[in-house]
Amino acid sequence: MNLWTDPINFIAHWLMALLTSWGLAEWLANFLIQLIGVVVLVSMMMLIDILLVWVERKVVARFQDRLGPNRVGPFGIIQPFADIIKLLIKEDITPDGADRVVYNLAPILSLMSVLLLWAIVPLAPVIFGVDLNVGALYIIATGAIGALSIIMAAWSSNNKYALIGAFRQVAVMVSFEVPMIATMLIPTILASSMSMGVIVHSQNVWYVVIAPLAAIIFMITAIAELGRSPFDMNEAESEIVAGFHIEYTGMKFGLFYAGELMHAFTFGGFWAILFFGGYRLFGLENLGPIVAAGILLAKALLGYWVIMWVKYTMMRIRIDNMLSFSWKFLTPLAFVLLMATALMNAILRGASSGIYIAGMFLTNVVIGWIVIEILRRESKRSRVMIEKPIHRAVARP
Amino acid sequence: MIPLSWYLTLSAALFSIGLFGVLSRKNAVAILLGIELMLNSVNINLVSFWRYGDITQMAGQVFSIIVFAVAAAEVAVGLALVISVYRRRNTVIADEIDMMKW
Amino acid sequence: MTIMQIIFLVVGAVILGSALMVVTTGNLIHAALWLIVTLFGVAVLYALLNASFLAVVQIVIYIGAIAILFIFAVMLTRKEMRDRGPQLNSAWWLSAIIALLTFGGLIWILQSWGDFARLPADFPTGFDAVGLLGNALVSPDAFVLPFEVASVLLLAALVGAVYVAFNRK
Amino acid sequence: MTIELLIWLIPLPPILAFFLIVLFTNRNKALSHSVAIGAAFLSWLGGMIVFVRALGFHELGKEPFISSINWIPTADTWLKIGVLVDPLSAVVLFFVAWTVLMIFLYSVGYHNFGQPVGDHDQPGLPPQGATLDEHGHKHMVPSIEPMYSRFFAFISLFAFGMLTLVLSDNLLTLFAGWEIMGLCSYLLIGFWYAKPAARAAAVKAFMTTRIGDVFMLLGIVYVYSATGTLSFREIFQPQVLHTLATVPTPILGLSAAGLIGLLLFIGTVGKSAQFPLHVWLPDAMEGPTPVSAMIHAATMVSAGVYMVIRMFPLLSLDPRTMTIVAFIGAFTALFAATIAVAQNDIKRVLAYSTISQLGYMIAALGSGAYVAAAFHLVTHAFFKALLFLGSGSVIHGMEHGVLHTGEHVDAQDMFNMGGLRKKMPITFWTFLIGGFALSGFPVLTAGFWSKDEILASTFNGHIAVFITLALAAFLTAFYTMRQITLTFLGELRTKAADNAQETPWTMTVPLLVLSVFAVGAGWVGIPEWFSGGLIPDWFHEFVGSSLAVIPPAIPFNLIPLLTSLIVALGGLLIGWLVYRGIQTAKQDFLQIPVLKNKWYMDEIYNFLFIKPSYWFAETFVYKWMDKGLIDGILHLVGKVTADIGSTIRTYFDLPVINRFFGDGTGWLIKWTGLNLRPIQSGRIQQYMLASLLILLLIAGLFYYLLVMGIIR
Repeated sequence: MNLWTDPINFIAHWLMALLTSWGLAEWLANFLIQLIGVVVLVSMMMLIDILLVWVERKVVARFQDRLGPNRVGPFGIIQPFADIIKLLIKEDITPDGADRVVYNLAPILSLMSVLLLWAIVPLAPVIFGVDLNVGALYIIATGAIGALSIIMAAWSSNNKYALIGAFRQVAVMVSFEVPMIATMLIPTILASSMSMGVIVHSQNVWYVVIAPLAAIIFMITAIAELGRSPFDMNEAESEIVAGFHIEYTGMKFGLFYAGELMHAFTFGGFWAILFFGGYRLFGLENLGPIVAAGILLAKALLGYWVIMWVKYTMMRIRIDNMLSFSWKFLTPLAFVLLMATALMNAILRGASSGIYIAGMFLTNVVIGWIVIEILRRESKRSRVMIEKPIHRAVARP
Repeated sequence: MIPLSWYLTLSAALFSIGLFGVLSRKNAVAILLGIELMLNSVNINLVSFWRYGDITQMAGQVFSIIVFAVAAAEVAVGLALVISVYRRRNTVIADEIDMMKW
Repeated sequence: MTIMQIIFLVVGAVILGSALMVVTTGNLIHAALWLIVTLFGVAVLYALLNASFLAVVQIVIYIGAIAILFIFAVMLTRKEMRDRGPQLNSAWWLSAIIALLTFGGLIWILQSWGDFARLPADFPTGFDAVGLLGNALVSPDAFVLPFEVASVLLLAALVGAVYVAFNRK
Repeated sequence: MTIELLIWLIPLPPILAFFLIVLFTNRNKALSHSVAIGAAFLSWLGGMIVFVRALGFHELGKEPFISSINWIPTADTWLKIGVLVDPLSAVVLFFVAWTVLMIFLYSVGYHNFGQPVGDHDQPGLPPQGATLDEHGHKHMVPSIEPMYSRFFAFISLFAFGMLTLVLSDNLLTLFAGWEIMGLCSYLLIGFWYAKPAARAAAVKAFMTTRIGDVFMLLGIVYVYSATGTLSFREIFQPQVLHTLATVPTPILGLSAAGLIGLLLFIGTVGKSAQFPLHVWLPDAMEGPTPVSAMIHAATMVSAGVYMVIRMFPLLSLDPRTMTIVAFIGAFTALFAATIAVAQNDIKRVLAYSTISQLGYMIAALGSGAYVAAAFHLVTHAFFKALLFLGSGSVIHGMEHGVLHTGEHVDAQDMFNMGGLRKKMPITFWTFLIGGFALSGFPVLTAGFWSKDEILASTFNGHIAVFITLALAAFLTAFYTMRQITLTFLGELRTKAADNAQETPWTMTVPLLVLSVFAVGAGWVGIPEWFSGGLIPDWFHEFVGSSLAVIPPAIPFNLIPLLTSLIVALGGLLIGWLVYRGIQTAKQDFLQIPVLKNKWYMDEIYNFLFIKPSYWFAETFVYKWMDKGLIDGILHLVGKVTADIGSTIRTYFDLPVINRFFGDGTGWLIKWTGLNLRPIQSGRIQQYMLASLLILLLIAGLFYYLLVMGIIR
C-alpha cells in the first residue's frame, strides 16, 4: 500500500503510528484521525464551494450574454474571495422579534445538511467517508434536515414573506421527495444494494443507459429539492421578496447561498453516482484514486452545469401547477418505472448482458412513448378547455 | 458493552416524560408531542430487545417499523383534528374544548 | 467505561434533557424543535444498536415528515408568534407525580427481572440486518400481513386527515 | 404449469367474473355476459385439460392429483384447504364444465339478449314484452331481462361454488361450496323477486335445504372430532375407517361411521331433494329455466349425490345406514315418478323426474353399486340438462307466440301446446333424444346403460329395491312419452302454439351439443358381456379405481336386462298410445287429485309443522298463556294490590314517604349531583389523569397481593 494506490489509508496508518508513538490511547487516536478526515473533507468541499461561486457567476453571465466577473484576478477568479470579505464585513442584522437561537441555528443547519451528504460519496474505490448500506435513504434524510433548516429560518425571522416561502418550499420538498425516492430505488434494484459504493461498483454499464427516464426524473426532482428555478418558489423574488432568507444578511445569508450552490453541486455528484457510473470512466479510474476522484468531481460539475442550464433558461412555474406536476405526473410515472424495472429485472435476470440492457432500454422507451402520448392528449384537452372553459361546481368531499 | 438495563431505563424515563407532557400540557399539539415521545420510547425498547435477543429474529425491528407507520397515521389524523377544531372553536387549548360535559 | 458507554451516556442525557424541554418549554415551536433533537438522539441510539436502517428511517419519517408536520400545525393554529400564559394546566404537579410513579414502578418491576442487566452478544460482522428485515417484511410466513395492514392504516389515515381538515366554506 | 396449479386455478375465473360484473360491468349487458361466458370458458378449458391429463394418467385412483395448503390455524394443527382430482371428481368435473358452459351460453338467448327494452318491465319481474312499431302496425316482441347482468353474476358465483365443491379435497371446502350454491339457488329461484310465488319458493328452498345442511354440518363436526381431520384421503385411511366402524354411538346402536354417514346423508336428502325434504324442488321451477337446468338438474342436486358417492367408503361401513339410504332412494324414485305422471306444467314434470332419477342414484349407492351411481349421475346430468333447456326453449317459443297473438294462455301448460315439432324442429329432435335417454331407450341412449347397470346391480341382493326401481323406470318412460306426445305431437291446440317459432342459435347450439352427450355419454360404460369383452367397460374401471378395492363387474343376468328393456319400451309405447288421442286436461284419466296434489305432501307438511307452530304461537302462547293465565293472575294481583296500595297511600305514603323520604331523597340526590358535577369537566386530560391514578393504584395493589402470595 503506497501513497498512490491508497492515499487515505496510507496517511491514516502513518498518523496512527505517529499518535500512538506519542502515547495516545488506541481509541482516542482513532477518534482523532476520523476527526481529521472529516475536517479535511469538509474544508475541501468548502474550497470547491468558493470556486462554485465563481463558476456560477461566470456561467450565468454567459447565459445572459454578459462578461461576468473579470476584474479581480485572472478571469476574475479571485472574485469569490472579494465576495466573502464583503459578506463578512457587512452589518449583521437580526430582525426585531426574531427567535434568536433558531434564527442563528438555521443557516448552519442548512449548510450542514449539504455537507453531511458528502459523508457517503465514494470519491474513489478507496476514498469515501463511510459506505452506508442505506445510502439512498441517507440522502433523503439529510434532505429532511435541509427542509427543517428552511422552516426554522423562515419562522424565526418573524416575517410573513419568509413564512410563505418556507411553506411553499416544504410543500415542494415533501411532494418531490416521493418520486425522488422512487427513482433512487431503481439503481438500488439494479445494483441490489443501497450502498453508493456498490451502486457505483456494479455500473459496468452506466444506469443512464438502463434507466434513462429514471435519470431524467431524478434530475427534475433534484432541482425541485434544491428550490432552484424553475422551481424556486421558496424565493420568488418577484412575489415574496426573497423567501425564507429575506431577513438574513452578511455571512448568514452567505451560508445559505453557499449551501445552495453546494447542494446543487452535490446533487450533480449524486446524479453522476447513481446514473453515470460515479468515478468510473472506461477504466480510467484504475490509474489511481486521485484520478477517480477527479473523474467524479468532473462529472458532478457537468451535472451542476446541467442544473444551471435549466435554471437560467426556464421561467418560474406556478406553485399549484408544480405540485400537481409532482403528484399527478412524476409520482405515478416514477412508480410505474419502478415496477417495470423490477419486473424486467426479474424477467431478464438470467439473460446475457446485451439482451438485458436492450430489454431495459426498450422498456424505458416504450413507457416514455406512452407518457408522451398521454401528455399530448392531456395538453390538447386542456387547450380546448382554456378556449371554452366548462363551468362546473368545485368538488366537495 | 452497554447492558440492556441502560436502554430500558432510558426508555422508561422517556416514556414517563412523554406521559407527563400528555397529562399536563395545555395545547393539544403539545399533547401530541408527548405522545410522540412515548411512541419513541416504545421503539427504543423494541429495537433494544431485538439487539439483545436473537438478532436473526426480526420481530423487534418489524414492529418498530409498524410503530412508525402508526405514529405517522396518528399524527396526520390528530393534527387534522386539531386544525379543524381550531377552525370551528378558534382554540387549541385542551381545557377549553370541553363541550362534552354535564 | 468504554467509548460506547460514553457515547450512550451523552446521547441519553441529550435525549432526556430535550424531552424535558419538549414537555416544559413555553414556546411551542421550540418544543417541536426540541422534539426533533430528541428524535435525532433516538436515531443515534438505533445506530448504537446496529439498526442502521431504522436510524435512517427514523430521521426520514420523524424529522422529515412528522416533526415538520408538527411545526406546520403549530403555525396554523395561532394568531401571534408567542404563546402567552403558562403552558401547563393547573394539575401539572399531579401529572408529574404520576409520571414519576410510572417510572418508579416500571424500573421496580424491571429490576426484578433476571435478564435486566444482560449484555449483548457481539454483532457478527457482515450480518445483513437490512436484508433480513426486508425479507421478514414481505415473506408470507413472517410479517407480510401486519405490514400490509399498516399500509392500509396509512391510507385510511391519509384519507381521513384530508377529509377532517378539509375547509368546507 | 403443474397440473395441481392448474386445478387450483379452475374455480377462479367465475368468482372473478362475479366480482367484475357486480362491481364494474353491471351497467353494460353485453360486457357482463361476455365476461361471465369467458370465465366459464376458461374454467371449461382448465377442466378439459385436467380431464385429459387424468385419462392419460393410469393409477390415478391410487395417487390422484392432490395439493393442499394450510388455511386456518387450529390449536396445534391446521385446517387445510386443497384440491383433489381422482377418477370420480374427474368425470364429475367433465360434465359440470360442459353443462355450465352450455347453460351460460343458453342464458344469453333465454334472456332475450339483443331484444328491445320492455315497455313496462321492472326489475324483479319477468320481461313483459316490448311493442315494436314496424312501419305502421305495432306488434309485441319479447323484451330483454331487466336484471340481465345480475343474472350472470349470480350464475357465475354458482359455478364457482360447484367447481369448488367438485375439486375440494376435504369436507370443509366441500361444505363451503355447498353453502355458496345454497345461497345462489336462493337468489336465483327468487330472481324474479317481485313474484310472490318466486319469493315463497326461494324461502322454501332455502329453509328446506337448511334442515339438511344443519345435519350435514353436525356430521362434519362429528368427523372432525372423531378423526381430527377433514381431508378425504386421511379419513379413508384403512385404520381410520376401522376405528370409525368399531366405535359405537349412543344413537340407535349405530357405529360412528354409520351415524356420520347418516348425518351427511341427511344433508344430501336436503340438497338433492330426497323423499322427506323433496318439496322444495318442484317449487324451485319458479326461477328462470337455465337456473332450473343448471341448479336443479345438472349440478347442484347432483352435488348431494356426488357427496354421498364421495363418502361411500365411510357410508358402506355400516349396513344399516346403507339400507336406509337404499330404501329412501328407491321410495323417492317411485314416489316422484307417480307424481310426475299427473303434472301438466312441462317444467314440473321434469322437476319430479329429476327427483326420481336422483332417487335412482341414491338407491344404487345404498345397494352398494358405487360405479353405477356415478355413471347414472353423469349421464343424467347431461340428458336432464338437455331436457330442461329443451323445455325452456319450448316455453320461450310459446311465450313468443303468446306475445304475438296476445292470447292469454299459460305458456308452460302442456295442454296448450302440441304439434310443436313442426314449429321448432331442433328443439323437438333434441328433446326427443333427451326424453329417450331419460326413459332409457335401449342400446342407443346413455340412460339405458346407466339405468340398466343400476337395475342389474340392485337385482342381486336388494330385490325389493329392484322391483321399486323397475316400476319407477316404467313410469319414467310413461310420463316422458306423455310429455313428448302432449308437447310436440298431435295438432296445434292454441293460436299461441301456432305462432311459436324456433329459438335463436344461442339456445339451440347448447341443445345440440348436450344431445350429443346424452347419446354418447352412455357408451363409455357399456358392460363387458354386451360386447363380449370386445369393448372394455372403461367407466367401470376408471371410476372404480378411485375406491380402495375396485368393485367387481356386475355379472351378466338376463332378468334385469329384460326388465329394463320391457319397462322402457313398454312405457314409451303405452304413453304414446294413451296420449295420442287426448287433447284437453279433461280427458286425461290420470288427473286424479291425489297425484295432482303430489300425494298432499305440502298439505301434510302444512298440517304437521306449519299449522302446529302457528297454533302454538297464536292460540297456546298468545291466547291461553299470555292473555288467559298470566294476564289473569296479573289482573287479580293488580286489583288486590291496588286496594292495599290506596289504603297505604292515604295513611302512610303521603305523610311519611312523600314528605320525608321522597322530597328528602330528591333533595339529597340533587345536592349530591350538584356537588359531583365538577368531576365531569369534559376535560380529557383530567379523565386521563384520574384513570391513570386508579390504574396505578390497582397495579400496586395487585403487585402487593402477588408478593404477599394472597393471590397466585
